[in-house]
Amino acid sequence: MCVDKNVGRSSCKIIYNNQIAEGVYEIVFESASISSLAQPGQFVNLYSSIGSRLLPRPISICEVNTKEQWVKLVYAVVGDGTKEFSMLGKGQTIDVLGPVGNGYEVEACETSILVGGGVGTPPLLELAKRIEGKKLIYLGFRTGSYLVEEFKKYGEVQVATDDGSEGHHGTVITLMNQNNADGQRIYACGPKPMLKALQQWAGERNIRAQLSLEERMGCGFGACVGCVCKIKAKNELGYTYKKVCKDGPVFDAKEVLF
Amino acid sequence: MCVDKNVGRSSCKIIYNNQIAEGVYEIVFESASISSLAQPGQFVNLYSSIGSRLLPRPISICEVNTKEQWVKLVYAVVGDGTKEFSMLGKGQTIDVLGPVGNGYEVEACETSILVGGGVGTPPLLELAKRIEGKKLIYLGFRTGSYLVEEFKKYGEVQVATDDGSEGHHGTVITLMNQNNADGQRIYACGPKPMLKALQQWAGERNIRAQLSLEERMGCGFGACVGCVCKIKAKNELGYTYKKVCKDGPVFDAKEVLF
Amino acid sequence: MNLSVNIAGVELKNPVMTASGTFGSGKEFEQYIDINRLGGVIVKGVANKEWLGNPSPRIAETYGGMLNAVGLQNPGMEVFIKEDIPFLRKFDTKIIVNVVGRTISDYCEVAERLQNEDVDLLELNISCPNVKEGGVAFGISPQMAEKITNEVKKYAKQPLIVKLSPNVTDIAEIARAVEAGGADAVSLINTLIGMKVDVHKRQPVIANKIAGLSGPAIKPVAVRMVYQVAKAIRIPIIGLGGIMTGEDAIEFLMVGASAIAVGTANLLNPRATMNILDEIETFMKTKKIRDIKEIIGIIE
Amino acid sequence: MNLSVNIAGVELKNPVMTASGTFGSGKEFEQYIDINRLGGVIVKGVANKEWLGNPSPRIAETYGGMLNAVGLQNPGMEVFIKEDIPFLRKFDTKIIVNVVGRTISDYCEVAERLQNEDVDLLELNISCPNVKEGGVAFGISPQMAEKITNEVKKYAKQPLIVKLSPNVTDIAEIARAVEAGGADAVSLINTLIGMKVDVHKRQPVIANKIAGLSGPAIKPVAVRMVYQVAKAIRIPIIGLGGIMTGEDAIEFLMVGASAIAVGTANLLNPRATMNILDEIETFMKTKKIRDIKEIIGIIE
Ligand SMILES: Cc1cc2nc3c(=O)[nH]c(=O)nc-3n(C[C@H](O)[C@H](O)[C@H](O)COP(=O)(O)OP(=O)(O)OC[C@H]3O[C@@H](n4cnc5c(N)ncnc54)[C@H](O)[C@@H]3O)c2cc1C
Ligand SMILES: Cc1cc2nc3c(=O)[nH]c(=O)nc-3n(C[C@H](O)[C@H](O)[C@H](O)COP(=O)(O)OP(=O)(O)OC[C@H]3O[C@@H](n4cnc5c(N)ncnc54)[C@H](O)[C@@H]3O)c2cc1C
Ligand SMILES: Cc1cc2nc3c(=O)[nH]c(=O)nc-3n(C[C@H](O)[C@H](O)[C@H](O)COP(=O)(O)O)c2cc1C
Ligand SMILES: Cc1cc2nc3c(=O)[nH]c(=O)nc-3n(C[C@H](O)[C@H](O)[C@H](O)COP(=O)(O)O)c2cc1C
Ligand code: FES
Ligand code: FES
Repeated sequence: MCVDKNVGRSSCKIIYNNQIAEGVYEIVFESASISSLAQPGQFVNLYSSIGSRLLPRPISICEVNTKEQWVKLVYAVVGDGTKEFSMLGKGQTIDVLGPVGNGYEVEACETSILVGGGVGTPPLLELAKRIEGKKLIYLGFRTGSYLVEEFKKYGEVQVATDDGSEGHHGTVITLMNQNNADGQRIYACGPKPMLKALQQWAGERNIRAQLSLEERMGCGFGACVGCVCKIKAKNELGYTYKKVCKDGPVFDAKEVLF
Repeated sequence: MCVDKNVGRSSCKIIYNNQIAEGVYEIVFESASISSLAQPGQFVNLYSSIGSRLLPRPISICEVNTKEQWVKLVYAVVGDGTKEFSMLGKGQTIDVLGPVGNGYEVEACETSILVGGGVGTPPLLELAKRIEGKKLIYLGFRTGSYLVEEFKKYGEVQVATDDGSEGHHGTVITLMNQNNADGQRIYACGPKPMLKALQQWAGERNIRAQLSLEERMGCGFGACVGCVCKIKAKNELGYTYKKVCKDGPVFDAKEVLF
Repeated sequence: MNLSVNIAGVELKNPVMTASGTFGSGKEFEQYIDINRLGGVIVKGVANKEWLGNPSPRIAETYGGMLNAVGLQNPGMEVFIKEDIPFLRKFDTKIIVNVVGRTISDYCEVAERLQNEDVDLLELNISCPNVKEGGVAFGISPQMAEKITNEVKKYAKQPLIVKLSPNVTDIAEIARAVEAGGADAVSLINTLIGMKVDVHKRQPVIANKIAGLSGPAIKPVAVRMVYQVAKAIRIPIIGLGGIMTGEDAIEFLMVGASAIAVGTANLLNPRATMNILDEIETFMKTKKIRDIKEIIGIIE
Repeated sequence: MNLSVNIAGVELKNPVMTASGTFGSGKEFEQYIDINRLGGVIVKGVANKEWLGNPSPRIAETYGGMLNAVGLQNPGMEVFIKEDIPFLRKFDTKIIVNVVGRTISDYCEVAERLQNEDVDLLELNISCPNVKEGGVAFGISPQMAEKITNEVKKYAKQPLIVKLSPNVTDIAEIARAVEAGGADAVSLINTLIGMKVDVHKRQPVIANKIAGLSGPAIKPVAVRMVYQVAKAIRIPIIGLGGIMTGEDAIEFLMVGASAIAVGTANLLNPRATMNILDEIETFMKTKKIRDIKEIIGIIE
């Protein structure tokens, strides 16, 4: 079955919700519409069921299965909202809206480089599945790792950790340099410092890079103009504000002003 | 085990929470302190777990078991808070504070008359257990009935319903008149019109009556002076405001100004 | 069942509108709701020229509410006229343009430019707490509020609603002033001014430091102000502030609002307005209210 | 770790106090908490004579907050002096008396009567929205606020805190006025004015119609006002409004409050102040803050 319409905020049944690393959870829920509409790099809004916490928690889509109609997300517990989600279990429901956002533009090329940092790695999984050609996958973590085995199905995976607990001791960027990583397209998601470094890295090599940004959101579907980032523009200021939730979260690295 | 201190707001484990009549639930939870301290006519505060609903829901204590350390309440679903409670199940927890309030003064006499209306009947159960002597128990409901079998263990029970679906068709007061109810003490809890009628009934017969009142509460333990009722006083106005949660909920019928 | 209401000569099919800044010009909602069902759409603030808005972060969550300091980012009236009016005109609903400016003449320029455009009502926003220029100052002084209303009226062809700030000592006084200035209706409330600090980072959560508080947390303040204003003026009132449900909407009608607007709730659930409409209809059915006007202002 | 702070020459062992009207004089809390741990107890409003208060219902729940219209019911200063001061003096904490009145001379009478009583500070309540007489009017006009402060100062032996109303256009202006009038400190905020309607019964939920809104819903407004007042005056500030957790308390300290008061949270959990104290201590430990004064007013 294929659903061609984003059905808005609705209650989805949880298939499972497990811890996969210290403070990191993988949640899988049923959704015909999201699983059939989702594009890599898009996200969903999760909502708290506690009346005092109103705003959406945007979480990137990690993987979907259109046939079995499920959606997988991976999220870190960083505050009250994600903590609440982590306590949900199989059979319970969660309010979800999506898919939202402008995902990665998947371009065919010989070698694609995928770079993820921390909870920025999950959205690259569905992407890795869908890109054709050779894929060099660089995953960075503070400590430990997750999803690495899944990624290995789709490409050559290299891991870097800040504390050296796994793979290369250092950042993904130093690892990429060390490996003389080379390709025609870069797809990245992760913390701002990583994206900034990648912007430079790609710029120096003149490789097209697509970066997925984060910002605090009011609505998560383009209505409030609350989630803006600076995008280069030909005006006096040299930039304009674009919505991360609607114009992004994925932007061309050349456009982004950090 | 006997606990001699009200432990404040704390999380209590639910033993069961079942519907016993249309929109009326019986909840039993574990509490060493409440079960050992409770006096008939006292109540507990139940709290919502939804952050947007802050205030306590005062619910009278229906029955306690000191040995097995449980507390039973009976409540009607009338709004969002009680609806939320009705959805809780065995093994889940609920925040409770109590026992609070000034319950019935249990006085030995030949015949006591207990009069309950709707969700005002439950608190009379623990009372019926503890009063010595003959007990005439009058229970009024809008339609149907509940707890009647329990009450029968402790006295002679008569039921009245507004719609005649059970027992006498009419109010408990008309039923009492019809029966020429007679006794030395009256204990009552129920809707305001019933209490008002009883105040007159008892006054005419010069029988001491204790009435349990209701009022919206801010704290439920005497701190906010939010839950006052008018109590006769020897001042220019003829009344003063007393706290239902602390000075009551049980007042002598002679004192109450409706 | 009659749900229609009249605001300054404009007939709305029902009293449910969308609050400025929380619905864009409706494009983001088209896939979620039937815009035809709305009494009216109050679009986001429109200035004479493009406004960039405030830096990020612009949004914070608070207990039962949210803070925003968008700062009225908008592409200016020409883009609005070219893109948004034609979009909205596809639907059978009223178009209300929220007008923003830095100076009185900015506001007048927008009103003048819209004279021959297909717009049903103007809403003068003199109450945005998130921009340093003009806006706020006009909303907190009765003299200024009266003056700007009076000036803009000279250029406005459509009836003029003035949107009031709740950040004042006496909102009834401001309402009387804009009524005296010629306003055809008032809307209230705009956001309360609030602030939130990230105690870990030791800095305000919002780049602009102070921001506008909206959402269900502020509803009691909004209801009280609508009540007070309804007692003070004779022009119609559009009530808003924290409306999440049909019963919330009815509260505003009962204290004297002729119509209501749904703000933050749109952001939390794009179908909020439809749910609210359904709930109002159910309420009327259950209570056997044949005409919504029966309950407007019934609270003494 | 040093948690002590100084308010107008009075050393509090820590910055956590109880807000007036939400703690009585502490008797209801004795069984739940160790009153000795509190920096201070701000008692419920005390008038020269007994006040009956408002009719019932006085309380309503709102989204993330509550409305109250208690109307300052209190047995008058003589009862207070006889019963409450001796009770509170058993504990090692500061006693702050919230003074209420209908006329300036009412307030002065209470201040004068307390001159030789064992009380540490007075808090002048010129901001209660629930009584028609006096109170409110003094709190919303800078001239009146300065005048009453000045008059009461003549009779007060203890340092004088003035409690400000948030229902004003410019709270910094009122704060400057009471500073000029001789206030030794200010406390803010009192409740916002709100209202709630029972749409089924078609009447206000609260008998008094309008009431004071408190609780976590109003915290962003309170934080913003403390921030603004901290920039405007030099006397110390006691911050309050919606404090539920230690982090909430720290927000107020960071924007410039020297101490804080816990209000509605006491009603929802009598142990709230103890939890807040624990959380402040944990925060300081985690962040290696040795003296609480290090973080007071660190937000620019
Ligand atoms: C497009 C997008 C995709 C995202 N995808 C993922 C994902 O796949 N997995 C994942 O774990 N996280 C993801 N995030 C981040 C996630 O949204 C936040 O961690 C979450 O909202 C925090 O909610 P909370 O209630 O737990 O924390 P809060 O208590 O609200 O805040 C805790 C901390 O999280 C930060 N935070 C809060 N909201 C946001 C936000 N909207 N964006 C960025 N940081 C925020 C705050 O700065 C704060 O320090 C994504 C964010 C965006 C914008
Ligand atoms: C001392 C005392 C003992 C009580 N014992 C019982 C009991 O044993 N069983 C039982 O079912 N109910 C009892 N009640 C009433 C019960 O507290 C309310 O029904 C409950 O708080 C409603 O909560 P809600 O969120 O479901 O309703 P809300 O949505 O808050 O309100 C729904 C309706 O309930 C009424 N209501 C709300 N709060 C109160 C209150 N504090 N007192 C009276 N009416 C209120 C309102 O008028 C409103 O119309 C008692 C009340 C008091 C004061
Ligand atoms: C994100 C956001 C943007 C807003 N932008 C505007 C605006 O452009 N013009 C305006 O008059 N009000 C604006 N407002 C205020 C709302 O229209 C409304 O007055 C306020 O939010 C209270 O209603 P609510 O609680 O239902 O949101 C904005 C509010 C929010 C939350
Ligand atoms: C039930 C109640 C009674 C109050 N009585 C008083 C009072 O007597 N004097 C006073 O100055 N403030 C009074 N207040 C206001 C509080 O002291 C406090 O300023 C306000 O509630 C905001 O803080 P909070 O949100 O922490 O409650 C009262 C508040 C409540 C909720
Ligand atoms: S979060 Fe509202 S526009 Fe992006
Ligand atoms: S409810 Fe607070 S004193 Fe009774």
